[in-house]
This record gives sequence, structure tokens and C-alpha cells, in this order.
Amino acid sequence: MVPLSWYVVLSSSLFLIGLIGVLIRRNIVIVLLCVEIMLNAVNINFVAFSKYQHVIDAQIFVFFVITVAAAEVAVGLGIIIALFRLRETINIDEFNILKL
Amino acid sequence: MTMQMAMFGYFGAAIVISALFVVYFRNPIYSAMSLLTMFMHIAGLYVLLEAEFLAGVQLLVYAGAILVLYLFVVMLLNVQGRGRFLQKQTPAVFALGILAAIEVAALIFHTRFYPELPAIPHPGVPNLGNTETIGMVLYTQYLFPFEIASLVLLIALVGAIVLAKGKLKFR
Amino acid sequence: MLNDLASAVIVIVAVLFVLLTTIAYLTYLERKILGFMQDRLGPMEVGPWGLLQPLADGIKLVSKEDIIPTEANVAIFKIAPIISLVPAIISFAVIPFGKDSFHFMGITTHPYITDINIGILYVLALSSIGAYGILLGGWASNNKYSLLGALRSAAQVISYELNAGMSVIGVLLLAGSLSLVRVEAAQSGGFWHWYIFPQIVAFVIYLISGIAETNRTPFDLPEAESELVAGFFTEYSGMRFSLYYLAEYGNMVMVSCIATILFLGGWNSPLPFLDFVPPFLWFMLKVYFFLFFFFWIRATLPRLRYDQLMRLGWKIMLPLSFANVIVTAIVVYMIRR
Amino acid sequence: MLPYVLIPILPLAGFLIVGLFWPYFRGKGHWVTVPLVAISAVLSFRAFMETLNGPPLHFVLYNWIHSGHFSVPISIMIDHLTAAMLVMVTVVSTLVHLYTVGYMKDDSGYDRFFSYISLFTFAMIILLVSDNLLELFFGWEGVGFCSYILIVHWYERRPSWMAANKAFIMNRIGDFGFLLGIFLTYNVFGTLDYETIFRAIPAHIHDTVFPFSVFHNPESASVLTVIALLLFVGAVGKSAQIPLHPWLPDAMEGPTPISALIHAATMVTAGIFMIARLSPIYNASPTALMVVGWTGAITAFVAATIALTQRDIKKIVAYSTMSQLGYMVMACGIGAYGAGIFHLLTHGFFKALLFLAAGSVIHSLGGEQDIFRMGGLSKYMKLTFVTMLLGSLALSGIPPFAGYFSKDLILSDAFNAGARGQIFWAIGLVTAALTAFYTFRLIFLVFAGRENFSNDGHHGHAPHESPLVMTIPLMVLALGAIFAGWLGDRFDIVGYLAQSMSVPHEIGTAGMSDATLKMLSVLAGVLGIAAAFLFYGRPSGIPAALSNAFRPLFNLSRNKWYFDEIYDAVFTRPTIFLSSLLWKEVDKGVIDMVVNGVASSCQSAGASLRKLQTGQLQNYALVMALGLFGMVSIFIFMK
Repeated sequence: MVPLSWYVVLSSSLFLIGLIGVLIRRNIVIVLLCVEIMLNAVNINFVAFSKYQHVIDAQIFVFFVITVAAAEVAVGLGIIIALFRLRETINIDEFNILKL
Repeated sequence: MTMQMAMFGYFGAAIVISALFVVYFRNPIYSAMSLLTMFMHIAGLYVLLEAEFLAGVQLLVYAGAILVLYLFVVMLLNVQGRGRFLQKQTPAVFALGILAAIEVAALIFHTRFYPELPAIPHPGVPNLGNTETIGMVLYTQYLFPFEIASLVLLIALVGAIVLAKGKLKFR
Repeated sequence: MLNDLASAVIVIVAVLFVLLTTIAYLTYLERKILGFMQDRLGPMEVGPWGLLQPLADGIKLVSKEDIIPTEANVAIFKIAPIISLVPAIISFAVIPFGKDSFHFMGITTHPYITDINIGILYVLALSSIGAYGILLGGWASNNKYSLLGALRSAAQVISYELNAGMSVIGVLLLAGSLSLVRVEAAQSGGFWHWYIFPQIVAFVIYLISGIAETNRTPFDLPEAESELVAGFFTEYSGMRFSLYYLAEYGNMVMVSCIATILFLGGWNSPLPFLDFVPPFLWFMLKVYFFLFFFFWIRATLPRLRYDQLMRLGWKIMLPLSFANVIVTAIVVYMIRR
Repeated sequence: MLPYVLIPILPLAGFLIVGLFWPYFRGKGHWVTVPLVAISAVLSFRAFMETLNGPPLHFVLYNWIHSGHFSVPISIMIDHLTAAMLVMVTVVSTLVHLYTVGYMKDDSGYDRFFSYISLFTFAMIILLVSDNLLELFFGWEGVGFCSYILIVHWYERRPSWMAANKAFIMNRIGDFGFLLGIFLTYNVFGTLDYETIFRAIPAHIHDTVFPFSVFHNPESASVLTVIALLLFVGAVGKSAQIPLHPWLPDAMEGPTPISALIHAATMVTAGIFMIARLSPIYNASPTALMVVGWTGAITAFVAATIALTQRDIKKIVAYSTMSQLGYMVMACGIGAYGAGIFHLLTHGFFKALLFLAAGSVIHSLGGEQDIFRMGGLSKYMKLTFVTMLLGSLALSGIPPFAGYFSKDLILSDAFNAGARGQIFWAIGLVTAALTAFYTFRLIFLVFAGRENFSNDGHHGHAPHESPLVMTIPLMVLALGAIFAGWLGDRFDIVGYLAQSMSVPHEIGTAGMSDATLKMLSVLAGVLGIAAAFLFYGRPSGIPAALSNAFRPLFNLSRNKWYFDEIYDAVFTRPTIFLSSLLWKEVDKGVIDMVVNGVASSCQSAGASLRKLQTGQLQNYALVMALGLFGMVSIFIFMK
């Protein structure tokens, strides 16, 4: 039987990898991919605890996370396309119009 | 070292390595491919955790829809990133990463994980499969969040269309 | 344990054998049928009635030079056909070809590789993976026609996958299970139990979506020879080309199998007194009927324009399949109550 | 069940159809609303006939609010009380709809007006058929709102919207008490359903509350008394009892059909209906009954004295309405609910008649409302004259007209209800004489004597009879004014109503014989008429002489007992003074300074913090992550 802690270790390391990816990459597409990694790390935790605690609700949450991920991708990629039309680049540090 | 542990070892290692490759590759297509690998292995992990339905959904939605969208965008834009490949703040991030890893390790080390709980027998309730159970709970207890989720998707759909249509004017 | 392993190996080998033979001879059948429909004879030279033609084709394709364009992305170029073929093959793991378990060399086994309770979801998930092969192959060729073909194809596959998935739901509501074995079992006892009758709308939608998903005529825009010089596999040759080809035919067989199982009762005989015919034969008969239908359509219909294709998918079939799901759900609810 | 559901639904449908599609009607709104309300009236008749010999109709339409133990259904309960009221309301409403067709002809808001009176009818019916306090309150507020939007129908005129605001605010004061009463009821009984409440009353009869605990006053009061009084505050506002009455005369700024329908026959009687409907609560509290009775008696008398000297034809009728409402409340106060409702019903007919006839007079004189600038109209508009005369006779309590039976019943019930009742009887008798006087003062000044009106205000031609569509309702209502009382007396309406109301005590034995009482009340009416004839029947100097002799009393009456002035001095001016003080000193001086100070300090802080904003999304994300892991490390390492 696999101990529950192994899953927690797996998912937290996956989360850290995703987080580091989000923070260090310049390519905006990869940043979004790393967000997906983080979401999946959370999902692994949900499913593992669902199995080990016999709570089906956690799997429902995975369902909702996937839904939100899908919505995020649709909007995020729409934004990327719009930004690319505007700036001809997909490097995130060149989108700094947030600074006034 | 049981069979399950071996399976977990394989899936876990594959997941971590492919996730590292996602961050590591310069070419977004390669990153997307390693992410696809990761998704598939996570689906395998779900099967190991007896969540077959989620495994199917993981493949169908993440691999079949979300990632294909990424590929589409990457191929449509088809730009190679110019200049640097990492952000200027990378050293700070790695410092943070080390700190976070220590913290998480400490947390996990200090936590006492319960072994698997015994299943609670519900007299009179038939022992349903994973899919049926999810359906039961999703369409009764979580019906309202489910509807909200559909609304979220609708809004995202409309938003994506508006954004991608490209009639926006900045400044 | 060993017995299980042996039975699994036997079934896997049997399924692969049947499948690959079917695929190989489908090329032959297609040329023959098209030939007959166009008042020709089709291949006649290799073997009696050209029966050895697939073998000759295979030898030719394997022995051809493997050309890789200089500017291509080599790794992905090589891996893309495999990504295309593998899901097409492994999705056959959940297809039940017959009813009863049988004995082979002292080992009891059943006529399917596995019966998982998310069978149809598994098939849909794997078929969605198939889009990667097309997309990557087109992109890696570094050829604008290939890329355009790949993008078109992937968009088409994704759009129509949605319709196929939605149309399947009606059947699942009636059967109450995602497992293909149980869907088939629910339709036993005569052709009036087949889901084609209550789900005729879903059947039509599924069939059209299936044809579109496999990029067959009249939805073969991605490889439209006259516009895109064979689309995403323009640059492919030899063995890699044949892998794409195999994948396409494998998908065709897959769509036929699913249509058979979901709508025509799978291995069930249409009338009770015909039960003496083995279920496997009924299954094959129905599958071949659908395959014939594919060829027939190809010989008959002209190709659609891209905007027509998308409009058909999103504006007509998708609302129709939604309506079908809703109506089915209401009816099932009323009846079960 | 279905036909009776239509009683409230049809007017609502009329409102929705005309209200939503008004641009398509262009002055044809009555083709929809009038038939619908008429059908509703017919159905009400049917319901009335069914309850005549049968049990109350009661069915739940659907569950409106369901939350924990709190459950409120939308239901229709037509018991005997409701059925009688329904008939009166729908009939008067139908006639007023019909009358409006003529009266509001060529008005720019014609269709809007029709949709609103249909909405009003709907709300009034809901109020009547409710089986719980919340549904009642819904109807209650609905009629209040409709009253507001209908008074302000001519919204360009300043007096209109002033009057509408006044009515709205005064009603809100009353409704505030009413709402508190509902809250307390729910708190005490745990339900808002009438039946359940009534059954639980004996269990709570000795319960007490501390209404003044906020002021650390340990005085306790019976909870039922508090509930009854709070609910009565609502009735005071809605039924224009002293001290919340001044809105009613002012509401006469609205179109006359509204005055007839809302401010005479239906809405203002909602308070009396509510008291009768909740009679078990009032019966359980003698204190509340006493307050109710005195309020009614004082209102009846004060309003009658004010009406003596008014010059505006509609205001006279309005004060008369107020006075009659006082009668009804007084009747409730002595426990004679049946008599009160009976008077309500007859009053509904003859007062609507009086208003509509007054409207007819105003209509024919082109908007003139001063009775001293009328006169001699009987030869121009015979139908209006005759019907108005019938209505006046009914109001004055002259047999055999409607008012005689009901008013006499109230007076005799009062006389037989002990010592307090006899005081009420005396007040009522005096008021009856005053009523007859001012009513016939109106008749004589308007229809007899010299022609004081000028023709230039009316397109230069003589006054004329109103069109048939306006006079038919007058005639129908006149029939009601003649026969309603007799019919009620003949068929024992009080006994019929008593099936759905309980009476606190048996009416005591008569001190005087019944015939003597009747004689006395008729005599009062005749005396009033005779005095009116003496004063105004022919030109005479008596009114002027009297007003000079009793100048203070005359001024008191003329100025409506200075209620408006007192309110102005006590409430309005201090409020305005306080507001302007707070605005100029506190708000501008203190609060603005604080707010501006906060804003400017934020601005300077922001200017220095702005340098942190790099515009790089990932920098922000990094800081967020640092914060997260920083907090975690505090949690782990510093515990």
C-alpha cells in the first residue's frame, strides 16, 4: 500500500516545480503551462485524499478545478492572441503597461 | 515493495521529470509535449487511486482539449522567444524555491498521516462505481456549483471570443 | 495469476491480429469497392483477384526511402506518426467483439481485452489524443501546406469529437452505464431493443461526426489533394506515411465498432431465432456494413467547403445533439420515476 | 378551485397586458381591463353565493417562502368576511373602471391609468384573500403603492406629487408599526398563518413583553395588546384615523375615480378589514379595543367638524369619508365588527357614488371644485343630481336608504355596549347630525340656489350632463345606495359575517327601546338636513353670522384643526433645522475634513509606494509567493 505521504510529497514537489516555472520563464505560453502543472498538483492531492479518506467530494472538486482550468485557458489564450496582435511578442516582461 | 508502490514510483518519477522538462525546454512545443506526457501519467496515477472517471476526464479535457488549444496558439503565433529565456528574478526565485522546499519538507516530516481509513459501510446503499458515485454527488449535493461551473465556462467562452476577435483598441 | 496473464496475452494477440488484418484488407476492399462503383475492376494483378495487393503495398512502403526534410524538426517529425497510430490501436482494448468467454489451449478467456467501467470515456479520450499526431506532424514538416492542413484537421477533429461525445450521451442515459459490455448487453433480445430506434438523431449525428473525425470524404479537407497536396502528411513517405494511413483506417474501424455497439446492438442478433450464428460474426457483419458505408459515401458525395463544415458542426449538429440529450434525459426521467 | 384563482389573476393580467404593451393601445386600454375586472366581479359573486350556504373556500396556490420553520404560502381564502368584501371591491372597481372611460377621456396617461387601477384591484384582492399576515402585508403595501402612483397620475402638477408624497410617507409611518406588529406576531406565535395564530391565542393571553426595555423601564405589557396596537398603527395610517389622517384629504389631488375607488370604497377600508380579520387578537386585549374605539370616535367627530366649513367639493366628501371610517373603527372598538363591516360595505357604495357624482360635477364645470362657485346645477344635470341626492340621503342615515341601516346598527350596538359605548353613542349621534348637515350643505350649494359659476372657465358653454358611460356607474351605485342596507338588514348580513369573526362579548341589553334609538338617530339626520336647508337652502345671513359669532371655532374647523401646522412645527421644521445643522457643521466641517485628510495621506503614501510597481507580472507573483512562504515559515519555525 502506498503511504499517503508519498502523494503529498509528489504533489508538493510538482506544485513547487510549477511555481518556479511560473516565476522564471519569460515565454507567456510556458507560464500558462506551468499554471496547469500547479493545478494538477492540487488535483493529485484531492484525489489521493479522496481515496484515503473515502470522501467522494474531493473528486468533485477536481472536476471543478478542471472546469476552471478550461475557462482559464480559453480566456488566457484569447488574451495572449490579443496581446500578440498588439505587441508582436510573447515575452511576458515586455507587457508592462500595468506600470503607469 | 508492492506492485502498487512500483507503479507509484514509475508514475511519480515520470510526472516529476516531465514537469521539470516543461520548465526546462526552450521550445514551447517541446514543453507542451512533456506536459502531455505528464497529463497521461497523472491519469495513470488516478487509475491507481481508483478514480477512473477522473482519469478519463483528465485525458479528455486536459490532453484532448486544453493542451491542443495551447498547441494551436503556439503554432498559429509561431514565434521563437527573442533574447533571454529566463527572467531577471531567477536567482531570487531559486532561493525562494529552496526555502519553500525546506518548509514543505518540514511540514510533511512533522505531519502524521493517517493510514487509509476503512470504508464506511452504508447499509442499503448499493456500492456504486466511481462514475456513478460522482454522478450521484455532483447532481444532487453539488448541483448549484455545477450550474455555476457551466456559467463560468459560458462566460469564458464569450470572453475568449471577444478577446480573440481582435477589435479591441488599447490606447 | 499466470493464467490471467496468458489469457490477456492471447486476447491481445488475437485482437491485434484481427485488427491489423482488417486494416490491411480494408485498403484492398476500398479500392475494389470504389472500382466496382466506378465500373472498374480495381486491383487484379497481384494474386487471384488481386488478393495479395495489401501485402505488396506493405512491402513497397517499408522498403521505400525514408525522407526527412532538412528544415524539419526531426524528433517531432519522427514521433508524430506514432502518436497518431498508438491511440488508434490501443483504444480497441475496450471493444467487446463477442458475448461468451471461450477456451483456447486450456485457458478460459473472454472476447475483449478489458471491460472497464468508463469504456466509452476511454475511447473518446484516446481519440482526442489522436489529434496530436496530426498537429505535430504538420508542424514538424515545416511546410506551410502541412501546417495549414494540420490546423484544419485538428480543428475539425476537435469540433466533431464534441458532437460525437454529445450524441453518445443519449445512449449512455438509456443504458445507464459507460461500460461498452453493459451497453451491448442492454440491447439484447431482438432488433427492436437496439438503440438506433430511440436514438435515431444521435445515430445520424454520430455517423456524420465519425466520418468527419476520421477525415474521410466528404470531410477530407485536411488532406484535400487538390488544395493542400495531401495536407499534414505531404512530407511523409515510406513507413511513416503508412503509419498515418494505418491510423486513419484504424480510426475508421474504431468508429464502426462504436457505432455498432452503441446503436446496432453489437454482437446481438437481430432476431432471437438467429442466435445460432456466433455473436462474433454478427459483430463483424455490422462493422463491415459500416465500413462499406464509409466507402460508399466516399464514392458518392463531393467534398464540403471549410466554412460549411464548421457551420454544420457547430451550428446544426451541436444544438441537435444537445436537444437530443435533453429530450432523452427528460424521457428517461419520466419513465424511470 | 380554478375559477376563484382567476379573481386576483384577471386584474393582474389586465395590468400586465396594458402595462407592458401600452404603446400599442393608444387609448384603447379599457377594452382589456374593463372586461377582465368585470369577469372578476362575476366570479366574486359566484364565490359569495358559494359561501352563502357553504364553508369557506381555502386553497394554497404555492409555497412562496420556505426557510426553516418559516413558511409562507400564497393562498386564497375566501370566507364569509372576504366574500362580502370581494363583491363590494370588485363591483365598485368595475364601475369605476367604466366611469374612468368617460372621465379620463383624452388624458395623456389613459392606458397607464387603466393598468394602474387594475394593479390596484389585484393588490386589494390579494389583501382580502390572504390567509396569512405576510400575504396580507404584500397586498397592503401593493394598494399603498398603487395609491401613490395614482395620486401622482398628473405628475406635472406640484400639488399632485406633494399629496402623493404625503400619502406615501404617512402610510409608511403606519406600515412601520404594522410591520413591527407582524414581527412580534411571528416572534410570539412562530407563524403568520391566521388559523394557527387564532388557535394559539389562549396560550399566550397572559404573556407579557417589556416594550420600553430600551429605556430601562421595567414596565411590562400584555403581548397581545402590544401586537394589537402595533397592527392598529398600520390601520390608523391606512384608514386615515387621527393622527395619521392628513394625507387623505390631500389625496383628493388625484383623479376623481381614484378618490372614489381607493380613497373612499376600498383601500382606506383595509384597516377596518384587518381589524375585523384579526378580531380574535383584538378581542383578547380590552386595552387595545378601548384605544381603537376612542380613535374611531374622535376621528369621526373631528372629521365631521372639519367638513362643516370646507369649500372644496372633494375635500368635503373626503372628510366625510374619514368621519365614516371613524364610525367603522369605533364599531370595531366596541366589538361590533359585523356592524362595522356592514357599514363599510354600504359606505363603499354610497361614498363611491358621491365621489363619482362629485367628479361628474367637476367634469361638467371644467375642473371647478369650489362649491361656492357652483349652484343651480340641478337643472343642467338631472341624473347626477338625483343620484347624488340619493347618495347624500344614504350618507345622512335617512330611511330607507343604505346608510340608515348600517349607521343605526352601529349606534344601537354602541348604546348597548356599556358605559363607554354610551359615550360613543352620544358622539356618534352628534356626528350623524353634523354629517347630515354638511352633506346637505353641499347639495344645496351645488344643485340649488343661484348660479355662481362662470362660463369662461368652461369653453364658454353651459354645464352639461356627463356622457352615458359615466352616468351608468352612478345609477348602478345609486341602486346600491338605495337597496344595499335594506338587503343587508333583510338577509342578516351581520349574522352571515359573524361566521368568520368572533365577538368579544354579547351586546348588553338595551337601556332604551330599540325603536327609540332608531327614532333618535333618524331625528339627528333630519335635524341636520333641516339646519342645512335653513342655512343654505335659500340665501341667508345665518352662516356668516354664526362664523363671526364663533370665530375661533370656525377657524379651527376651517383650518382642519391645525393638524398640518402642528405637524409642520413639531416634525418638519425641527427635522429640516437639524439636517441643515448636520450638513453644514458636522458633514462639511468634520467628516469632509477627515475624508479629505485620509485621501490626501493616501495620495502621498501612494506616490511613494508607486515606485514598487514595476509592471512585471512575475515580480508581483514572486512577492505573493514570498508572502505565502513567509507566513508558512512563521507558522513552522516560530511556533
